[in-house]
Amino acid sequence: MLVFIAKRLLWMIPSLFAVSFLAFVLIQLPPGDYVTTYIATLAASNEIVDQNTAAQLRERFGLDDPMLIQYFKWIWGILSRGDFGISFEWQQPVSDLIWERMALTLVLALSTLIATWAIALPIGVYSAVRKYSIGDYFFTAFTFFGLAVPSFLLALVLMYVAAVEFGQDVGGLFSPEYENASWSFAKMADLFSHLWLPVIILAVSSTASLIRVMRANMLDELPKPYVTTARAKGLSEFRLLMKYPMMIALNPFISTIAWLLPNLISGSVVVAIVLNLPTAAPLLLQALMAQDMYLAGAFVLLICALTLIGSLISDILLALVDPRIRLE
Amino acid sequence: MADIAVTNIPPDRAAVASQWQLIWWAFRRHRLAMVALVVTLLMYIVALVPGFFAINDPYLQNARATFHPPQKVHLIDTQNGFSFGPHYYPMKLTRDPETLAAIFKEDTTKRVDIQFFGRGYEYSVFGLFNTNIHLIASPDKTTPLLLFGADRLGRDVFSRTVQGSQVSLSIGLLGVFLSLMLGIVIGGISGYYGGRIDFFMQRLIDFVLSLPTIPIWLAMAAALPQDWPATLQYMMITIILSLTGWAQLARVVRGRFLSLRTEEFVAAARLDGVREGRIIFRHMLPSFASHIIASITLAVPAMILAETSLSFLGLGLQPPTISWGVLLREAQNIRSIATAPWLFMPGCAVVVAVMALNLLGDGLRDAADPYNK
Amino acid sequence: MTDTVPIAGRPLLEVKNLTVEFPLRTGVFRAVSDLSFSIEPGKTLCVVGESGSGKSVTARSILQIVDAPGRIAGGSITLNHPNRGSTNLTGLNPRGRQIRAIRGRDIAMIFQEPMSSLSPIHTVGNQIVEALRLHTRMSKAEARAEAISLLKQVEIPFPEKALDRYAFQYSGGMRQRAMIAMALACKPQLLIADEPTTALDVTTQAEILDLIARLQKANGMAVLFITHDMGVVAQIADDVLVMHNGVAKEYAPVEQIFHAPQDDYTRMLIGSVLKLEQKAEIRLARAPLDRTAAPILELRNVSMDFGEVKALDDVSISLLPGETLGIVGESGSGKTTMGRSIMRLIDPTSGEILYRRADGGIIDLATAKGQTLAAARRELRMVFQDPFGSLNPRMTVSQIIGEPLLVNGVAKGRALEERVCHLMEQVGLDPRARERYPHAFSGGQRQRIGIARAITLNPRVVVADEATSALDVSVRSQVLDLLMRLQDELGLAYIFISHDIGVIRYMCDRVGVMYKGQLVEIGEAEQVCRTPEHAYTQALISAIPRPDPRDRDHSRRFRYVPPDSLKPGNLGLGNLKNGSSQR
Amino acid sequence: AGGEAPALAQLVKDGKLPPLAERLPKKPMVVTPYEKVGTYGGSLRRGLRGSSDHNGILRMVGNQSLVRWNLDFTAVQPNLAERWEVSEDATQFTFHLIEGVRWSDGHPFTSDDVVFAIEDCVKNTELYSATPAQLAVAGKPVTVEKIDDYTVKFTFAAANALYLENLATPLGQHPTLFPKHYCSQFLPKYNPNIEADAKKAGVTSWTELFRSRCGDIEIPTRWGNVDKPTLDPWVVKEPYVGGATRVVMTRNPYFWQVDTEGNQLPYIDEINFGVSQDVESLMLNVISGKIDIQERHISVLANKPTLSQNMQKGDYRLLTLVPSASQQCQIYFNITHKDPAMRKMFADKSFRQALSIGINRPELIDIVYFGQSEPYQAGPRPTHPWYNEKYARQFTEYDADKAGAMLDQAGYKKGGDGFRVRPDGQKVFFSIDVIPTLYPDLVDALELVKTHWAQIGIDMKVNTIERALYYTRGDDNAHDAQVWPGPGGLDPMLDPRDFFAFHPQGSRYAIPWTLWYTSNGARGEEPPESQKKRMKLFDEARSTADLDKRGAVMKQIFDIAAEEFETVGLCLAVGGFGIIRNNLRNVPEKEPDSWSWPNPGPALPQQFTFTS
Ligand SMILES: Nc1ncnc2c1ncn2[C@@H]1O[C@H](COP(=O)(O)OP(=O)(O)OP(=O)(O)O)[C@@H](O)[C@H]1O
Ligand SMILES: Nc1ncnc2c1ncn2[C@@H]1O[C@H](COP(=O)(O)OP(=O)(O)OP(=O)(O)O)[C@@H](O)[C@H]1O
Ligand SMILES: [Mg+2]
Ligand SMILES: [Mg+2]
Repeated sequence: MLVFIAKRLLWMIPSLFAVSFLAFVLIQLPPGDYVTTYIATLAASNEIVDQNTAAQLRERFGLDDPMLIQYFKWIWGILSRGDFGISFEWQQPVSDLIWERMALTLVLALSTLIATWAIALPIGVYSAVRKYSIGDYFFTAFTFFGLAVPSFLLALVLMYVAAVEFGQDVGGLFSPEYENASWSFAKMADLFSHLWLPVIILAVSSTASLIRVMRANMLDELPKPYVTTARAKGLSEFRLLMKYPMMIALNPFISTIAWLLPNLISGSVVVAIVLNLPTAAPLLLQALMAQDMYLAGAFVLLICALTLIGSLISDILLALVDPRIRLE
Repeated sequence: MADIAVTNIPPDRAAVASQWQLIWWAFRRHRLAMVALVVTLLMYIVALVPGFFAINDPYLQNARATFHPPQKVHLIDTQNGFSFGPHYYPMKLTRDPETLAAIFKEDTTKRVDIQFFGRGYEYSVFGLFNTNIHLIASPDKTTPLLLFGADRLGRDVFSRTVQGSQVSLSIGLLGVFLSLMLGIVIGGISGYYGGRIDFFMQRLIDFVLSLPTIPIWLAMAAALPQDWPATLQYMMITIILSLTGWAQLARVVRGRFLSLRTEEFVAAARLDGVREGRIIFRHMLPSFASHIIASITLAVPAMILAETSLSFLGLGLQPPTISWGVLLREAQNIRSIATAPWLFMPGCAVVVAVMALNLLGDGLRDAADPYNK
Repeated sequence: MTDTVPIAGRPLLEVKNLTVEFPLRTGVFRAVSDLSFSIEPGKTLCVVGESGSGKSVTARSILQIVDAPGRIAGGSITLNHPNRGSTNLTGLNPRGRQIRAIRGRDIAMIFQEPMSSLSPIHTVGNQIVEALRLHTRMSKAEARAEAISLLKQVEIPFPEKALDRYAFQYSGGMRQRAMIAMALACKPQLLIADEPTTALDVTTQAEILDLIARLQKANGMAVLFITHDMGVVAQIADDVLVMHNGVAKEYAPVEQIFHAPQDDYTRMLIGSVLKLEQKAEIRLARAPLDRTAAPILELRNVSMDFGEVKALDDVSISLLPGETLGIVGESGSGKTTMGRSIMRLIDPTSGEILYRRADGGIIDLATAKGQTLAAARRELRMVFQDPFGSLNPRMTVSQIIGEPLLVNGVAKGRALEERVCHLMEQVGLDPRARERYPHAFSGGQRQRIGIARAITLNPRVVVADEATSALDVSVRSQVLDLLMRLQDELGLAYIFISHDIGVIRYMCDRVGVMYKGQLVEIGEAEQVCRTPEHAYTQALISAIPRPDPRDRDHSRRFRYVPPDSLKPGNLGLGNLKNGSSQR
Repeated sequence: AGGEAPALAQLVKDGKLPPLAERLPKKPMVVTPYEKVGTYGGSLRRGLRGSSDHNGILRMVGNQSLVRWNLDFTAVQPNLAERWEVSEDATQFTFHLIEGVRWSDGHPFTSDDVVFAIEDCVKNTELYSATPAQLAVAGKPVTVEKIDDYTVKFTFAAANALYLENLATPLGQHPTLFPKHYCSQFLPKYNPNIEADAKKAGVTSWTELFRSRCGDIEIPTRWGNVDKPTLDPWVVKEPYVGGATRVVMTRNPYFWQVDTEGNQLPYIDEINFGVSQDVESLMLNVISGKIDIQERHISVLANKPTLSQNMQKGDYRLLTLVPSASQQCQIYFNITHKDPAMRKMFADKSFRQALSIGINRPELIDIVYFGQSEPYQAGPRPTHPWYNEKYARQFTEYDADKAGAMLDQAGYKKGGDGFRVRPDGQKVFFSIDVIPTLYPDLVDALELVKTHWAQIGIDMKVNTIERALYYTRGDDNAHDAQVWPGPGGLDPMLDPRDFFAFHPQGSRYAIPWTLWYTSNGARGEEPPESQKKRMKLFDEARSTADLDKRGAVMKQIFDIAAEEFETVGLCLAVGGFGIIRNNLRNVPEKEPDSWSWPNPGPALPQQFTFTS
C-alpha cells in the first residue's frame, strides 16, 4: 500500500509537467492573446485603448516571446521561487488571487457536496427499494425537473422572486456590512444565511443525477444472494441496505472522487457568475477567456494536482471498500 | 442417452424466446416506458420534419408581434354568432411611447379559423423537395397563430421550439454517444486488464480530466472553417470535445470492472474462449448496464442544456441557429422572467424530452434486468 | 433459552398445505404444491428429493425470503415458540419487524450456495459478529471472541486469522462452514440447513454433524436438513420428507424410508444409492487403460502460495488420456487451486503444468500466453465449484451454454439452438427453460448447466470441481454415466474433484488424496478406497456415513492429526479424537 | 465661509485634520450645482461588471484632468488648470494650475508633479516603451517644462491642435496622474534600491511595482492601491483587486472644488461599487432599487421596457443617453480582402450600393430598435454642425428591384437556385462577423438584413463569433465583413475610423491601409489616392486650431467619403438610457454617451446629492 502511494506520488511530477505544459499550450491556442481580449472588453463599453499602449502591453507581458520560452520562464519561476507569476489583468501575484478565493470556494463547494450526497444517496436508495411507489414517482418527478432546468435559470428566477417580490438581498455570500469585516461569529452567521440559496441551486441538478445513478446501481445489487443472506439474519432493512448493497453500489461514486476535488474549483461557473459568488470558478473562467495565462495556468496546475490527488484517494478508497480490487 | 432424456417435450422445443424478445416483452409491459417510447418517437418525427409541425416561419421577424403573449385558442365562438371549431382572435398591438412596452389586446371582432393540413411558409423535407403544407396553419398571414407567443423580434416561439428540436435532439447526442463509446472501451480495457495497463490508462485519464475545455472550445471555434454552417461547426466541436469527455465515464466503468473481473463468470467466459472485447462488452458490461443507461439518460439533458451555458459564455451554438439551448439562453434574462415568461416554453420541451428519455431508460433497465418481475 | 420443553402437543414448526408459485412468461409454475410437514424441537427432519423438486423454495418460504417473482400462494407456516407463542409466518410482512425478530434468532438458515451467499466485500468475521450482535447483547470484543470460537467449532484452521479474511479467500468448504457458523451463532430454535455439507469432506462433515447434534441436544434445536446424501440422512434424521416435482412423495420416520419405502420414487432413490456403492457398469465393460501412453497432462512440482497460505505445495501428478483421476481431500486442501492452476485462472508460484496437444506438441500451461493458451483452453474445460457465480446472471441459459459454441465458430443460429437443447437434455434439464436466467434455477439445475457448458466443445480434458455435489443420487448417477459415455466416445480425460467417495469409486480409475496442499497419496481407486495407505486417507474412509439408519455407530470413525501438530502448544488445533469420545 | 462634511468637521475638531481653509486652494474652483446646493451625506451605489471594469470607476470619479468637457460636450473648460495659452502654431501649451490644490494626502499639487508625470514617468522608456499617442506628435514625445510652481509648458514637435480636446478625454489624464512625492519612490531615478523593493513586494521588476502602486489611466491597479494620493473627489477605501466583490471610495478631504456657497465638494460621502459577475444580476439590483445611478452595462434598448415597468418598484427615474456614435450598425465589407475575387467584389462600389438599397431599413428599425431610429449611413449626427446630408442618407431608400438591376449590371447574375453568381462562376457568398455577447441587437439586425438580401439573390452568413476571434480575424485581415457601431457622431475628430482608413482595429473595411497610415508607409498596403488624400486632410485638420477652418477641412473628407461609399450603415445610433434613483439629485437627465465624454464624469458626480 505504502509503496503504491509512493509510486503514485512520484508519478505526479511528470504528470504535472505534462499537464501544465499542455494547459499552457491550450490556453494560448485560441486566437488572440490577453491584450486582444483586453481591448475587446474595453471596446464593449466603447472605450479605446491607446494603440501604443496595446503594443507595449504585449511586450511587457512577454506575449511576443515564443511559447516555449514563456512556459519555461513560468515553470522556472514556480520551481525556483514558488512564484506563479503575475496576473496580467490584476497585476497581482497569482497565488494571492487564488488563495483569496479558495476559502469561500471550499465552504460553498463542500456544503453543496454534503447537501447533495446527504439528500441524494438516501433518496436514491429509497427509490430503488420502493421502486414504483408513490414516493419513487415523486422523487422521479423532482429529478426530472432538476435535470431539465438549467441551474442558472433557476438561479435567475429565484433571485428575481427573492429580490423583486420579497425585497430580499440576494447574490453574493455576505451582507454589505460584513463584506470586508474580519471573521467573527456574526459574519459566519451571515455567511450561512446567504449560503442556502446558492447551495440549493448548485445542488439541484447534481442531486437529481445522483439520485438516478444511485437508484440504478442499487437496483442491480438488491437481488444478489448475499443480500438475502443478510436479510435472513434478521437485519433491519435500513442497516441491511446501508451495509451491503449500498457499499457495492457506491463503487461508481468512489470513482467520481477523482474529479470531485477539481470540480470544487471549476464546477458550476455559470451559476457562480449569475449569483455573483466570490468563488474561484468565475475567476478561472475569466482568466481562461481573457487568456490571462499565468493565472489560468496556475489554476489548471492546481486543478491537475487535485485531480491526481483525488484519483489517488479514490483508488485507495476503491480498494478499501471492495477488497477484490487490489492495488498494483 | 435415452435414460435421462426428458420426455414429453413438445415437438417445437426450440420455440423459446431470445433474450431480445424477452427484453422487448418485459419492456412492453412497462406502461410508462411505452408512453415514453411513443413520446420519444414523436419528438424524433418532429425533429425530422420540423417544418411540417411548425406553424410560422421560425426565422420570420414580425414588428407587430414583439413579445406577443401566447394566443388563446377557442373552440366555441359566441362573439360572432354561435359557431364551433378551433379558432383564435388576432391581438392588437399598442406600444407605450414612454416605456416602449408592448400592450396586446384580443380583437374579438375578427376571428381566424385554424386549419389542419393547411398551407403556410415553404420548407424543405430532408432537402429533397419543398412543400408548404403544415399540420396546423392559419389562413391569415398578417396575424399569425402564436401558440407559445412570440419573442423580442416577434418570432413564433412554438415554431422555433419545434425547429430547435432538430439540433437539440441530434448533435448533442452524437457527442454523448461518442464519449460513451470511448468511455466504455477505454474504461473497460483499463478495468479488465488491471495492473500495468490500468496504471497507464489511469494516468492518461487523470491527464484528460485536468485539461481545461474552454480554451479548446475557443481554439476550435477559430480553427474550423468559417463558411461551415454553425451546426456543422458545433457538431465538430462536440465530437472533438467528446474526445476529452469520455474520461469520467471511463473511470467509473474501470472502477466497476476492477471488481467485476474477479467474478467467476468472467473466468468462465475466458475459459469459453471468448475474446477480450466480447468479454468486456457482452459479459461484463451488462452487469453495469443500469449505471450506463442512467448515465446516458442523464447525459442527454446535460448536453442539451450545456448549449445554454456555452452560449452564455459566447461559445457553442449561437443565434441565429435555433436549438432549445439557444432559445433558453435567449430567454434567460430578467426581462423575460418579468414580462415574457412564455419564452421559457422551450424549457418545457426540454422537460418533456428529459422525462421521456429517462422513463425510456428506466424501462430498458427494468426490461434487461433478469431479476425483474 | 433454558426452557426447552415443547408446548404440549404442538410441534415447533408446522407447515400446512404450502403452495409456492412462480409466475413465468409461459404460465404459472408451481414449485411447491400442497406440502405439509412439521418438526418437533430437538428433532431432525431431512428433506430429500430430486434436484429442482422445491426443497430450497420450501426452506426459503419459511423465512419469507422466496426470490421474486415467487410467492406463497397458499397454506400456512406456523412457528410455535416455547416462550413467544405461535406465529403464522405467512401472514407477516416480509420486511416487517416481527419476521426480522424471528429471522436469525428463532430460525436460522444455511443457504445452499455458500459461495455466493456471503458478502464479497466484508470479512467473514464481520458477518458473523454482525449476526451475533444483532440478536444478543454482546460487546464487540465478546462477539469477536465468540465468532472465533464458532469458527473453531466448524473446524476452520487458524480462526483468529481466518476471521479477518474475505469470503473469496476461503475455499468452497470453508465458506460453507462460515455460513454454518453464522447460522449457529445465535443458537436458533430451528435451523434450516440447505445442503450444508456439499462442499465438505467426510471428516469435516462428520464434525459438523456432530456439532449440530450437540446443539440439538443442548438447546432442543430442531433441524430441517436438506441433503442428497442418503448416508447423512441415515445418520441423523428422525423423519424424512421425500419430495418430487414440488409434492411430498413420502413423509415418514427414517426407519421406514430406508427399510420399508412406500413410494416408487423413494425406492428408486434408495436404489440409486446402492448403485453408487460400486464401480460403474460402463467402466466394468471397458478395456483396461493403457498405462504406457504418454500422459495428456502432467503437473510437475506445482506450488501456489496465497500470501502465507500454501494452497499447493509441490504437487506432481499426471493424467493419462481417457483416464478419470479423482481428487479427494480435506476441505481447503488446495483441490480447487489445483484445478484453477491447470486452467491458468491463477498463475502458480512455481512448477510446470505440461499439456500434450493432439498433435503431440507439449505446452507448459503455467507459462503459456496468448494464442497458445487460448488454443489449449479450447481443449481443456472446467466445471466450477460455484455454480451460481460461474453463470453470468445477465445471460439466459441458452446463451450461457451456447457461448463457447458461438465464439469458437462451431455453430450458430438454429443449429446452435439445437445443440443447446440437446446438451440440456443430456444433463436432464428441460430445454424449454433455456430462456430463463440462471437465478431462476435450483442449485442442482445450475450445477448441471455448468456441466453442460463444460462438455460443449468436445474437450480433451475436463476438470470437474465438485460437479455433482448438489445432485440427488439418481440424477447424479445419470450425469456420471453421461460423463463416462462421453469418455468412451471422445477419449476424454477427467480430473474429478469430489468429496463423495462413492462417486470416486463409481467413476474414477485412480485417485489422489490431498491434505494441506500436498498430494499425500495416489493410487488405483479401488485400492485407495479399500486399503488406504496414508493415515489421512484412512481417517477419510472411516468417516463415510453409512446409508443405513440402523448403523449409526460412530466408533469406527477417527480423525487424522498430522504429526507436527502433536507438538506441545499446538494441541489445541487437533488431537486424535474418536468420534464417539465427544459424546 | 463654506461648509464641510460633518465627518470631516469632526476630524478637524479632533485635530486629526487641518481646518477646511488650509485644505482648500486659495481660490477653489467653484462648481455650479446642476439643480441646487446639496446636502452632505449618503453612499451612492453603482455597479461594476466582473473584471476589467476599471473604467466604470474611472468614469465616475477619475477624470480630474487639467481641463474638462462642458456638460454639452461642445467645449473644453478649465479644471485643474484655471487657464492656458496656446501658441499660434498649436505646438506650445502653457497651463496655469490652480494654486493651493492638494493631493488627497494633503501634499500640495504643483507643476513639479506635472513635469514628473510626463518627463519622469510617461517618457521613461522602460515604463512606456512607446509614448502614448496623445503625447507624441510626428513621432516625437512632448516636452514639459516647469515655468514656475503653478505654470507648466508643453511643447510638441509639430502642431497638435486637438490637444486640449484630447486632454479632456480620459486618455488625457497623464499629466495629473502621478503624485511626485509618492510615485517617485518607485522610480530608479529617485530610489536606487528600487529593485530590492520590488523583490520584497513579490514582483519581478520595478516597472511592475510602479504599475501596481501608481497604476495607469486604464488599468485595474489604478484603483487597487489605497495609499496612492489622487486629485479625485473620492479616494479608494476598499480597492479593486482580483476577486473583490465591491469597491468603496470615500470622500477626499482635500478635494479642491466648492459649490456656489463655498461648501467643499463632494456632497456624497462614499461611492459603493458592487461587482456583479453578470449583467442580469446587475439588472436585478437596479429593479429592486439597490442601485442609485447606473447606465453602464444596462443601457441597451431591449432593457427599457423592463426597467420602465419597474420604475415605481425600484423608485428611480430614467436617464436619457444622447448617443455620440453615428451609426448603430456599420457593415464593413473587406475591400482589401485576401482573396482577389472577393476583393474585387467588395471593392465594386455599385455592388455595395446595391446591397445598401437592398436593405429594408424601416422594417429593421421597427423590429429591432422599437422604431427609435432612422435610416443612416455615416458621418456626424444630424445635430452636429458638420452634418453631411449626402454622406448620411445616400442609398438608404429601400428598393429591391433597383438593387437587383444594379447587381445584374455589375455582372452578378442570378443562378439557378435564385442566388447570384460572380463573374468567375462562383456563388456570391460571404459571412459577416458579429459578437453576440457584446451586441445581440446587431445579430438580430443582421438576421433581417440576411432575409432582405436573400430577396435580391445575395447569400450571406451571420457569423456569430467570440470576441477575441473577431479581433484576430480583423487583425489578420481574414474577414469577409464585420459589423460594429460606427463612432464619430458627435466627436468626429476623435474617432474618424469610418471616414477613412484610420484605425487599425476599427476601420475594418481596409485594415492594411490603416497599417500603412499608422506606420507612415512602413507596413500594410498602399491605399488608393482618395484615401491618401483624406489622410492628408485629416492630418491637416488635426493641426488646425481654428474650429471653422478645421470644419472646412473635415467637410472635404466627408465629401470624399460619401463619394467612395466604403461602408454600409443601417441606422442612426440609438440612444441608450440609464436609471437614477429618485432621491438622487443634481444629475442631468440627459447626457452624452461617449468614451471621450466619459459619462457620467463630466456631469460632475461630486455635486450629486441625496435628498432625504
Ligand atoms: N425465480 C425462479 N423463477 C422460476 N422458477 C424458479 C425460480 N426459482 C426456482 N425456480 C424453480 O423452482 C423449482 C424448485 O427449486 P428449488 O431451488 O426449490 O429446488 P431444490 O429442490 O432445492 O433443488 P436442488 O436440489 O437442485 O437445490 C426448480 O424447478 C426451479 O427451476
Ligand atoms: N484468492 C485467495 N486468496 C487467499 N487464499 C486463498 C485464495 N483462494 C484460496 N485460498 C486458500 O487456499 C487454500 C486452498 O483453497 P482451495 O479452494 O484450493 O481448497 P479446496 O481444496 O478446493 O477446498 P474445498 O473442498 O473446501 O473447496 C485455502 O486455505 C484457502 O483459504
Ligand atoms: Mg436447492
Ligand atoms: Mg474447492
